[in-house]
Parts: sequence; C-alpha cells; structure tokens
Amino acid sequence: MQILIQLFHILVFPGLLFDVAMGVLLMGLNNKLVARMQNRVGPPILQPWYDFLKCCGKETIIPARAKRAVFLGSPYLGFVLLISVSMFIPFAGFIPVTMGSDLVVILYLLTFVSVCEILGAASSGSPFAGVGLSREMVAMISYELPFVLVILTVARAVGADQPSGAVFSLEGILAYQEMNGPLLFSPAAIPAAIAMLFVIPCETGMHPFDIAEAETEICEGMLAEYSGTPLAMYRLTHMVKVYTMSSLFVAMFLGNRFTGIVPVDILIGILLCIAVMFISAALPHAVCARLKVEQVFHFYWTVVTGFALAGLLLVWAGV
Amino acid sequence: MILVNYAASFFLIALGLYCMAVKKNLIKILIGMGLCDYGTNLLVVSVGFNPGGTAPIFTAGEIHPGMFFVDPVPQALTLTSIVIGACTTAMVLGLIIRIKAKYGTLDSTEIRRLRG
Amino acid sequence: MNDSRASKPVLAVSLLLILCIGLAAAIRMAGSAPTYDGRSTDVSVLQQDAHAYDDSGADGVAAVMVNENNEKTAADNVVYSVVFNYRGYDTLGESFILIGAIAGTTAILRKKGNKASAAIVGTRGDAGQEPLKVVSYRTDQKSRTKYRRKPVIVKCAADFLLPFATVYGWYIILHGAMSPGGGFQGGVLAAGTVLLVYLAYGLTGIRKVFHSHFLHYSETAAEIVYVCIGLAGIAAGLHFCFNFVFPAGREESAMLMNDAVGYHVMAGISCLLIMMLEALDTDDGSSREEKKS
Amino acid sequence: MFQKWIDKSMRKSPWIYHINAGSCNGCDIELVSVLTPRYDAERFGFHLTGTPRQADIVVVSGPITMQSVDRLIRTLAQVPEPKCVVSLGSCPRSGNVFKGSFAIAGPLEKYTHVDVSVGGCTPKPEAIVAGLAKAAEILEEKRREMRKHGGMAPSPAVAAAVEHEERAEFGTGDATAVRQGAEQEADA
Amino acid sequence: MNMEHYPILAIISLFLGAFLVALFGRLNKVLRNLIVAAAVTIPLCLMIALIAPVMIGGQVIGYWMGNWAPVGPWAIGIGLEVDALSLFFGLVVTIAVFVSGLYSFTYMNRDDSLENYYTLFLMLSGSLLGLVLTGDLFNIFVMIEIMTMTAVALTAFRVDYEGALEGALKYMVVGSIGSTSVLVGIAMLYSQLHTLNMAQIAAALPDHQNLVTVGAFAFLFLGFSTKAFLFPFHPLAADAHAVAPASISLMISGVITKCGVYGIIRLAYILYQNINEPAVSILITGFGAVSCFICVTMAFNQHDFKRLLAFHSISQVGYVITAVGLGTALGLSAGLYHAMNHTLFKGLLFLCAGAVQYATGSLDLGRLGGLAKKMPKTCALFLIGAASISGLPPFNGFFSKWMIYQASFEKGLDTGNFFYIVVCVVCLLSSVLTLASFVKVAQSVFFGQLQPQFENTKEVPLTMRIPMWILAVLCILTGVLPWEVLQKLVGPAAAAALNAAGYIQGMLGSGAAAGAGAQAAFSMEIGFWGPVSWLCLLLIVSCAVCLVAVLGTAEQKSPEERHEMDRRAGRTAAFTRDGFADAGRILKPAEKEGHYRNPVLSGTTLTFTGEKDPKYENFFSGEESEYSQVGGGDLFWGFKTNWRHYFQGMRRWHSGVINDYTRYGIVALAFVLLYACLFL
Repeated sequence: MQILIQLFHILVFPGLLFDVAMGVLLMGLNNKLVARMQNRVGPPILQPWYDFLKCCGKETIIPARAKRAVFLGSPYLGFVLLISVSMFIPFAGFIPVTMGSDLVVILYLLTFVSVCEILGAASSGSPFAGVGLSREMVAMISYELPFVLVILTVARAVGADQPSGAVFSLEGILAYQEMNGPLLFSPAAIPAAIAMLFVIPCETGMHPFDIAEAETEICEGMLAEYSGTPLAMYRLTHMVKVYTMSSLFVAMFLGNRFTGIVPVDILIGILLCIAVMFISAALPHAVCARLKVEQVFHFYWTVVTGFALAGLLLVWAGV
Repeated sequence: MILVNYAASFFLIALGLYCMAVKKNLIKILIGMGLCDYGTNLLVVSVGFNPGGTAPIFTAGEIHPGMFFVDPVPQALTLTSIVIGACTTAMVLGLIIRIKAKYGTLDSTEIRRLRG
Repeated sequence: MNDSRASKPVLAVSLLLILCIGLAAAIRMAGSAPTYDGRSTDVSVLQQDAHAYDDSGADGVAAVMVNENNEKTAADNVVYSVVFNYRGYDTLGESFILIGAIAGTTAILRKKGNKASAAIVGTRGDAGQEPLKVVSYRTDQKSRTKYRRKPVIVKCAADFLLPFATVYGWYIILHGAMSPGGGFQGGVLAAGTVLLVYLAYGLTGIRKVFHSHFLHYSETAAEIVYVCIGLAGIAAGLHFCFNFVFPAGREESAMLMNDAVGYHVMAGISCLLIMMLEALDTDDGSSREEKKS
Repeated sequence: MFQKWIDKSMRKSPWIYHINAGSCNGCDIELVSVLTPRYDAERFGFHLTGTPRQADIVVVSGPITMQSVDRLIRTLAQVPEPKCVVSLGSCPRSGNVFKGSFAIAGPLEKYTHVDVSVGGCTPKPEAIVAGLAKAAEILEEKRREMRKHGGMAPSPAVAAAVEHEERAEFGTGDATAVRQGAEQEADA
Repeated sequence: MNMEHYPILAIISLFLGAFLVALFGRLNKVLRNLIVAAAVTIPLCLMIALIAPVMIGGQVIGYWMGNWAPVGPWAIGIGLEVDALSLFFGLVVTIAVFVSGLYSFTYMNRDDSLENYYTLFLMLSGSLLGLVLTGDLFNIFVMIEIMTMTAVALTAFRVDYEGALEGALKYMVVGSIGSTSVLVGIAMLYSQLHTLNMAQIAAALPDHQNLVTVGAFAFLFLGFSTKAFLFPFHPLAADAHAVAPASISLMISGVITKCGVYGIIRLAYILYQNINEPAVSILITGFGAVSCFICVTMAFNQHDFKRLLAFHSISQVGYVITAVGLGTALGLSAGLYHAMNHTLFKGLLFLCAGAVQYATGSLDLGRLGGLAKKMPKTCALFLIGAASISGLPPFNGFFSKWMIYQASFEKGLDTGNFFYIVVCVVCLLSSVLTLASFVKVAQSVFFGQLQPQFENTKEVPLTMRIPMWILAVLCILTGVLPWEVLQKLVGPAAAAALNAAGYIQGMLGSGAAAGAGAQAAFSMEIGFWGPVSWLCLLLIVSCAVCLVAVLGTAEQKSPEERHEMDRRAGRTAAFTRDGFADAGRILKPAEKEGHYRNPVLSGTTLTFTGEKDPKYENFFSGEESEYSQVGGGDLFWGFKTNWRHYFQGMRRWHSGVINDYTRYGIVALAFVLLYACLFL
C-alpha cells in the first residue's frame, strides 16, 4: 500500500503529471500575460500543450552528421532529471520523495539538466548549435554565482539551529519558516529574494536572457537540428523548469504549509507560483529586449551578485 | 664555532636561489641548483657537529678515555644528499645537452614554448 | 608581475627574508643541545668491552647507535654501520636514485630518438609557432678540426696514475668498515679513472677500454644482488635488510651490501660519464678517421 | 491514443518559417506585421521559428531568383513532414513585374507543390492571416493522411492532367486564397 | 609470510621489477611485458589483502627494517608504518599504477628504448608506494627524490615531442626548490628532536615548540606543496603533464600530487597536530582555494587538450587541500574522498586524451572535432570522466564536492569566520568553470564536425580501452555507493589521521600488534543523499515517459529506413513532393553549370544530378554546409571578453621562463616562512 501511495506521489500529484500540468499552465499564462501587456489578444492558455502535441506529431529528422544515440537520448534524460528535481522540492506540505532534499543537490541536478540540453546540441553537429551551447554555458556561469550566494544566505539565515550535517537541507528551511514565518518577511533576506527573482529567468532561458535559443540571431541556437518528439521533450523540459524554479523560490522564501488544510495550501501554492512567474518571467519579457551575451554575463556578475552579496552580508551580520 | 656553519649554509641556500632566479643561462641555473644543494648538505652535516668530538670510528689504539664522538647520523644523511645532488646535476646536464641541440640556445628567456 | 622592473625588489626582499629567518633559526639551533654529546658513554670502555653500555641516559638516536655499534655490528666505523646497517633502507633508496638517474639520462641522451616518434606522437596545441630546427647534437664537423693537440704529457701522467687511482678507489670501498670511506665514496673515486682515460686517450680510448653496455648491465646486476641481500632477511623470517653477523665476528652481510653498492656506484658513474662524453663528442682530431666508418 | 488530439493540435499551433527567395521585402514586412499586436496572428498559435527543422508552414516570398533556387530547394527539403508551402504575394506565383526576366527561375510551382497562395503585391495582413489559417487546416488533413500511410508523406499518384487544369486562376489582392492542395488519394 | 611483510614486499616487488626489466628488457618484448605486468599486479593484490586488517580491524602495522626495534623512546632503525591513512593512499597509488601500466603496453608500443621507459615507470611507482608507506621522515625525502628524478626523466621521454625537454627541465629546476626546503626542514627538526622517526617526532614535538620547529613546519609545508603543485608551482604541472606521455601524465596528476597531499596531511595532522589552530587552517585552506580558482580560469582558454587537463588536475588538488585544511572530521574525509575520486576520473580523462593522441596524432582543440562518430567508445568513456569531474550527481565527483561545500560552510558557521564562506563560494564557482571547460573539450574534440584530414581515424585497440573501462566502472561505483566507500575506506583513513596518539602508540608502543584500538567514534553527520534510491526514482519516471512516447507518436524511422521506403515506393532518393502539379516536364536550366545544380524533373520528383538528399544535411541557412566547426578558442566569448584583463594578466604571469617560476617559488617560500614566524 505504501508503495502505491509513493507511486501516486511520484507519478501523479507532486510528481510527473502535476509538474507537466503546472508547467503548461505557467507557460500559457506567461504568454497570455505578456500578450496582454503588449495590448494584444495572445494565444490560448493551452497553447504550450498544443505546441507539445504538434511537435510530437511531426517527423523526427536525424541529421547525417549527428551522433544518433546522444541526439535522441539527451532530451528524454534531461526531462526525467528535471522531474526528479521537482520531486525534491516540497510543494504545499507534500514532500514527494523523503530523500532529504538538499539545495546543493538541486543546484547540481539543474546543472545536469542544462548539460543534457548542451549534449543534445553538441551531438547534432551543427555550427548554430555550437554557438548556442557556448552561450548557454556562459548563461550558466553567469547565474551560478548569484544562485550560490542566495543558497548560502538562506542556509546561513536558517543555519543557526540545524543538525550539524544537513546544513543546506530544504526540510530544515521549511521547518524554520513554519516556526517564525516566511523568510521573505525578515528584512535581511529581501536582497537575496530579489537576486533569486533575477536568477529564475536566466536559469529557465526566458526572453530577455534566452541568449542560448535566440531564434532571430542564431536560428533557434541549441535546438537548430531538432524536430519531432525530441524537440517536444526539450520544450516540455523548458516549461516544467519554469514551474520548478518558481516552486523552489516559494519553498525557499515563502514557506510551505500556510493554513494546514491541504487543498487550500495547494491553491495558495499555485497562486504564489503564478505570482513569482509573473514577476520574474513575464514582466522582464514584456518590458525589455534580448540582451547580448556579454551584457547578460556583466549584468549577473555585477548587479545581481551585488544583491546576493548584500543579502549574505546582512544575514551574516545577524540582522 | 657552529653558528658560522649554519650562517654559511643559509647564505649558500639564499645565494643558490638568487642564482636560479636571476641568471639567464641554463648552466648557471644548474650551478645555482648545485649551490642550494651544497648549502643544505653543509647544514645537515653541521647539525651533528659537537665541538671537541672526533670521527666516530673505533680505531684501535687511538681512542683514549674522555674522548667522545661526533654524531654519525647526519653524516649518513649527507652522504645520501650528496649522491642525490650528483644525480640531479647529471640528469639536468643531460636535459641541457638535448635542449641546446633542439632549441639552439641556452638562454632561458628563449626556451618558452610552453606558456600561457 | 614578471617584468623584471617590478620583480627585482620583490625577489630581493624575499631572499633577505629567507636569509634572516634562516639566521634566526641558526642562532636558535646553535644554542640548543647538540644532537649527540657522547658524554653519557665512555668510548674507550666501549672499545674494550662491547657490552659495557647503558642506553638509559641517551639523549638522541645517535647515542644509542654508538653504544650498540660494537655489540650489534662488526664494523668499527659507526657512520658505515649507520649507512649500511641501522638505516640500510635509506641507502637502498639511495642506490635506486642512482639507477633512476642513469636510466633517465640514457633515455634522454639516446641517439636513436627517431623523428618518426615525433610524427606518431603528434604535435601539441600551439603548433602555430615555427617548428624547432633540429640540429644533430654533435657540434658540426668544421669547428672540431681546429684543436689538434697531442696530449703526450697527459698521456704519460695518466699511464702512471691509472693503476694507483683504481687501487685507491677499491681500497676505500673495501675498507669502509675499518677506516673512513665506504661504497659510495670509493665507487666515485674508482669511476674517476674514466676521466683519466678520457683526458689521455680521448673518446676512442674510452671506447676501447670501457664497454658501456656491459657496465650498465653489471651495474643493474649489482643492484639486484644488493636487493637480494636485503630480501635474504625476509627469507630468514626476520625483517627486510637484516644484518647477519658471520660467526668470525669480523664480517657481516652489511659489508656485502657495501661491496655491491661500491661496484654499482663505480659502474653507474662511469656509465654516466661515458654517456655524457659520447653526447658531447668534442673529441680531438687525432682519432677521428676511424669514426668516419 | 493521442492521434486525434495531435491532428487537432496541428491546426492549433502551426509554426511558420519564412524564406525570402529574392523578394522586394514588401511581403516580408507584411508577414511580420501579421505578428504585431494589431493583427496578432499569435492568437491562432502562429509562431515564427528560426530553422526549417521546426517549421510546419513554409512561407515563400519573392520571384525565386536564380541565386536562391538552390537554397530554396535545400531548405524546403529540410522541413519535416507534414508541411505546407504558402506562396506570399504574386511574385512566387507568376514572377509579377519581373516575369520573363533572365534573372528569375520561374514560379514556385516548378519546385514544390504550393498549398496556399496568397495573392496581391503586398497582400493585406488580413489576407495573409486567412491564407495561413487555411494552410493550418491543410496541415491537419495532411497529418491524418500521413498516419494512414505509416508515418510517410502521402506519395502523389501520377499527377493527373485533370488536376492541372482545375487550378483556379489567381485571386486578386484581398483574401481570396485558393486551396491548391487538392485532396488526393494516394495509391501507395 | 605473515601479513607484516606485505608493505615492504609491495615496494620491493616494484623496484625489483624495474631492475629485471633493465636487465632483460632488451632481450624480448613479451618477457619485458610479463615482468612489468607481474611487478604491477603484485602490490595491488598485497594492498587489497591489507584492507581487512588495517582498515576495518583498525590495526597499525609497525615494521622495523632489519629488526632494529626502538631502544626506549629512541627509534634507531627505519620503520614502515601502515595505518589506515597510509593504506588509503597506498590503494590509490597501486590502482593508478596498475591501470597506467596496463595502458602503456599498447600506448607506448610505437616508441623506442622502451626498457628505459618501464624501468623508470616501475621505479616511479615503487618510490610513490615507498613514500606513502614509510614512517621515517628522511626516507620520505629519499622517496620524493626518486619520484622527482624518474618523473622528470619520463616527462622528457618522448624527446622529439615539441616542448618535452623544456617541460622536464622546468619540473626539475623548480622542483629542486621543493626538495631543498624538505631537506632543510628535516635538518632543523633533527637538530631539535634528535630523531628522524615520524611517530617519535609526533610524540616529542608538542613540548619542543620553538622558532626552529616553526621554521621547519614552513619549509616542510612548502616542500610538500611543491610536490603537490599548489598555487605558485602550478605552471610546472601544466608544462610537465602537457608533454609527458598520457600514462605518465596520469601518474603525475593522479598520484604524485596525492603524495604531496599525503605529506601535508601527515605534517599538519600527525607531526605538528596544529591543524586546529586558525592560522594553520587559514594558510592551508587559502593555498588550496587560490590554486583551485586560478587553475580553473587558466584551464579555461587552453587550446591543448592535455594542458587543459593538467590545469584541472591542480584545481581539483586545490579542492582537496582546501578540504584538508579545514581540520574538521567532515572536512578531512571530504578531502580524502575527493582525492580518491580525482585520481579515478582524472586518470580516465588523461587516458582518453592519450587515446585521441594515439588515434589522430594531434591534441589541438582547434583542429580536432567530430571524433564521436569515429571513436564512439572513447567518447562514451570521456563523457563518464567529464561528468564525474564536473560533479554531476550519479558520478563520484558530486558526492565529494558536496561534502567539501558542507564542511567549509559548517566551519564558517562554527568559527564565524567569513573566510570559509568565501572559500565555499570559490569552490562552487570553480565547479561551474570546470563544467564549462569540459563542455568546451567535448564540443571541440568529440562533437561538432569532423575535419577531412581525420577522416580515417579508427577506434583505439581494445587493450587500451580495458584500463579506461576499469577506471570508468570505479568512477561510477564510488559515485553510486558513497556510503559504503565512506564506511569502509575514507572513514577509517580520516579517523587514523585525526588520531595521532594511535599513530604514535602503533609504532613505538608494543610494535606491530598494538593496533590503534577502536576508531574514535567517527561521527560524521552528512545530509542524506541516496544515489541508489534516486536512480530508482529516475527509472520509474523514465518508464512513464517512454510509455507516453511509444503510445503517442508514429514510430520514428532512421534515415536509412526512410530511404528504403522511398525507393520501394518508386520515389528516387531525392526529396519527395506530394501532389506535384506539372509532372513530366524537363526544366530548361540556366546556363551557368557550377552556379546551381540543374534540377531535372523526372516523373514526380525533382532530383539534383548526383546530389545527396539535402534533407539529412545539417541546416546551414540554405547553403551547402561545408566545414565550419565551432570549437576550441571561439567558445565562451561572453565570459572571456568580460574577464579579458584578468586573462591577459594571467597570460603575462605564466610567461614560460624558468626564472619567473623560480622567482614565484622563492617569494612563496619567503611568504610561508614569514607567515609561520608571525602567526604560529
């Protein structure tokens, strides 16, 4: 019986189907909000789902120069890894997998997901994909520093009474927030939260920072050679990543169990994710144009790192 | 007395290091390495010295009461260190011969293919 | 940081620092107790009766070694027994270094370093630089014919000195136990004869007298004998490098080790010298005709 | 299991790839203006992609100059099945004012089967949107036929001369897109 | 032959093998290879046999050479001391030696005078094992010398390889500063403590602390960090690795650096036991963090495969030293675990580089590319190695890096010193830069487009791939079963290092059988991370996804099958058109032949004369995709432009002139001496 519940948790509620649904919902809302902000009607909410299905229906062309195994395998591997990451992030009190979810593990798994995309691009052998993967790597380097500083800040803010080993564990952070309120309300964590809001669009490759899949500049960058189901998998990974990052933000800064009643918690959690997605992804998408590669790097290693460092110093000073 | 030995050995080491750091010719760098070696050998030998002591050999008839030996252990260590110095010099000389053949020069500023 | 203007003072300061910290340590070391003051043991008594010592007052490893030397070993020279008995494993490592140096120098100076290996092995990353011009490491023919000298005086002196030098070298090797000396020092002296022959008869003289391959193999054989003597300790159930004192009381297995090391150093150093001379090959003109074949 | 949804989704999210075969950029501007807030093709799911690999509808504009024939054919080959070709403006259909010039290599018809042809020298954005919507529907039918033939594009029967004449004459400027991809029962 | 003789037999078997090869090597190849194979496997078996008593049983083997048992407190003979820490490093050495020996059988078969190579190789391995197992300070110096001598000779073995002699010369000259400082340190210690045995020094040192012993600490620390190629000495490593044969680069980067680390651990944890003083901990962690960051950035824009790997191996050693410098139980075990992992994945990467060099003859990242199709198995092995070094979860790099971050962060929390937080950030950042440079290597060597000149490269022979597979399997095993490795290998080693009294008692106490007793209750609390259960989770989710994929879409056929279907359906290999309108007309092509192929309309299809179906060509915006590999220097443009001043400074700083490297060494020596005198 226990296994069935576990399977349910893995495959349905906070697992596979829920993530996909939330990913589609968030991406659809994102497109709709951006359209509304640009004073146009905008695609239906389920448009990402139609895109996914349409890509599944198309023929998969494998270029002669591509390395077949890696070309076909890496999208699926990337998607499965991302789902396993979203399992580690507790949502509305539910911890799908009781494996002691840990911020550093999540950080490295997200890196692995991007590596899978990079591997796919590299294996397709096209020069556009080569440029795309080098830009994706620069984007990864740029958002990694603030992301790390934010993790250290949250761990330090919560760290005082942790058991010695699990310094970075997400459960400890949630337990702390349950006792003395969401972390966002304490003044020291606000700069870190701002930095995290900036990290999310670059991590998920949303518009202003999507230097890796800049369709106008380098013909869809990393996915230049992909068509059919692998392409569908990559776009689905892209969508679910939006959900994962926003739920990570909610877990880190806004706590988890708000009212104790499960359905209400889930609703509040979903609304918070939508709010986070709106601020971090939709607003920059509608407001500013795509940045150049070194502008992205420069922006993240000066402005966003400044916020994160300020947060760390504030928390370190014990505010 | 013994302080002169120690001072001389540290001075030799410093001189050897200076020579290795400043001289451009490979042979002179090798000489600098040799100087460092001699400095350390002097230091190791003079660690065991004890004023008034004689060579630690039980030669028949030469030992009279009240005499005492010098410490034999550092002398054994120095023996090893000298042979190490000799072998290092031999190896570096072999390298220098082949480098002179290959690069055509002994000037260390020109032998810098591996850089950056 | 590496342009010489800025780094000169930095280098000077650091060297001065090393020097004065060294001197401070030197003053402190000079002041501290000597490693073996020997006052606790009366050396003359020890000479008469090997067992008349007590190690309780020993203030250092050396005191114990001196005390126990007459009883536990058959050598009078304590340094000799430290080198081959007490710290035999160090000397074993020591001779490994010599073999390592010889094998390394042979590998580096090997003539047959065929160009093909460079092609097979491939080029490195920055192939952009201009390829090195490979000059045969023999200095070109023209410059060598200038020095044509007839080392008559040197030849006579060498003929006279050679026997004495060799005998003297082997004397040092064999009498290490009784008088100052030992395998290493004697081996190097004996190897000096190679230079004598070279000064007198040049490279062809050396090629006639010494056969470098034989030297190399015999040296390795001597090394294997040395290791096997060490292994004999284990074969007898005791520990490695155990020193068997033969019943006569005047001989011990350490002396065999000493002779093996002596031969090994003599053969090794002369092999090294021959290799170097072959590599430089700045032989005088007299005997160049034969080489042309 | 999902096949019916996938066929329906073909119509709902047609991705466009634009090939400029030597056009005077009049039609290009119009095509891009279709995606602006005023005409907003995105509400039907249209999305301009950067590579032919991810394209469903290939929009060709310009009179297929000699230089661009080679590239046109190669790019068209690289688009995965089920795909539609839409000729934008009258240049690809007839060469417009450039007809008969040495520099153009003839109507688009010669190189590929044109599904929807939006006429007019710079067709109005509404016309383009109507044409693209029509192409999207054709996409759905093609996908359904493709499934019938084991995942391969329906191979055309030898083109009956009948179909040749039946093609209607070219429409005028406004939205009289003419469906050219006549339904053909493949006999594979 | 009881278990006591195993350590010395392992060392002597390597040296004896070396001399036998020197003697009989020239006779015939098979005999030589047999001797080398025997000499390489015996120590591995002996070390594995020792695991049970020493690691799990907690026994410390004290073995006195020539039965010279200590008299009272004074140890007159040389002792071999094998406790859990020495055995841990002994295992690392023997595994690397075994794999490298196996690899060099085929890798070196094109070179000449191989008996010299094998003599030097076996002596190098013997000296490494001797260094790790010995309990005598001067013996460590002798073994360091043999190691340096043979490593230099082996670096210069391929004499005609461009830069080999130069790399060897630099390694020898600047390495001699390290050797000199080790000997000076030993002399100073002997003058104060009148003994050379490490256990005895550890026992006597606490009450002999004065300026001389502090100076000796500085000299010894610098000597060992030279051998570990830490911060000011890292250009040596880069030059030596880049030009040495691959099996020797494995030995240098994988094992010689570990012996430097072993020396530093012995020095700080056992001899001086001053690792918990903040000054010493900051010194060691500082050296580690600086060398970690500088070497990663230096590795970033290298254009030679092995030189890039060399810089990475120093940055990983920087990780190990950072973790070791923390002084806590978690920190030390993280450092040891990362040391073992590093030997495994760095060895694998160097052997892959050797395989690429063996197959194509070039190591230039700018000119290689697209080898994945020609050398698929080497590419798979490289990916395993690259994933491990950049710390991707199921592989072994991840767990040890994770432990290092936790240890440094916790040390920062406990001591309230912000320095450790900066170190933690630097380590995390270097991990991303490591990943970036290995993505660059993957793209410029294995993926991307194949250069015409490498058209006929073949996969390397199986005998070269077996050692690589051994390392790859070990990488995966230590990654997937971290808890067993911690309990069995790393834990006891860390406990042995922390428990100096056990070390002293094991050696000077009642000889061999003393045994350090039960390990100090080795409590090490690490957040729970079960890679096995995580992999099951992955399996479940991937089954679900595959189910959906199979149901959802029509089956995808490979290009060949598609061609087959086209031909059967009467359509020639050209692209297929549906509903083609005007069939049968022959188009009048324009006159210029070469300008564009004259498309001929035949039947229902438009075919190019003699043209491959462009459908499966890479999209090159319409053009015919000629050679255009994106790799080597032109990757990560954004990062390099932002940091161009830093990179220019680094290029000027690594000038390649021997004098500059010796100058850096001297300045480092002076700094460490000054630091030691002021703070210790």
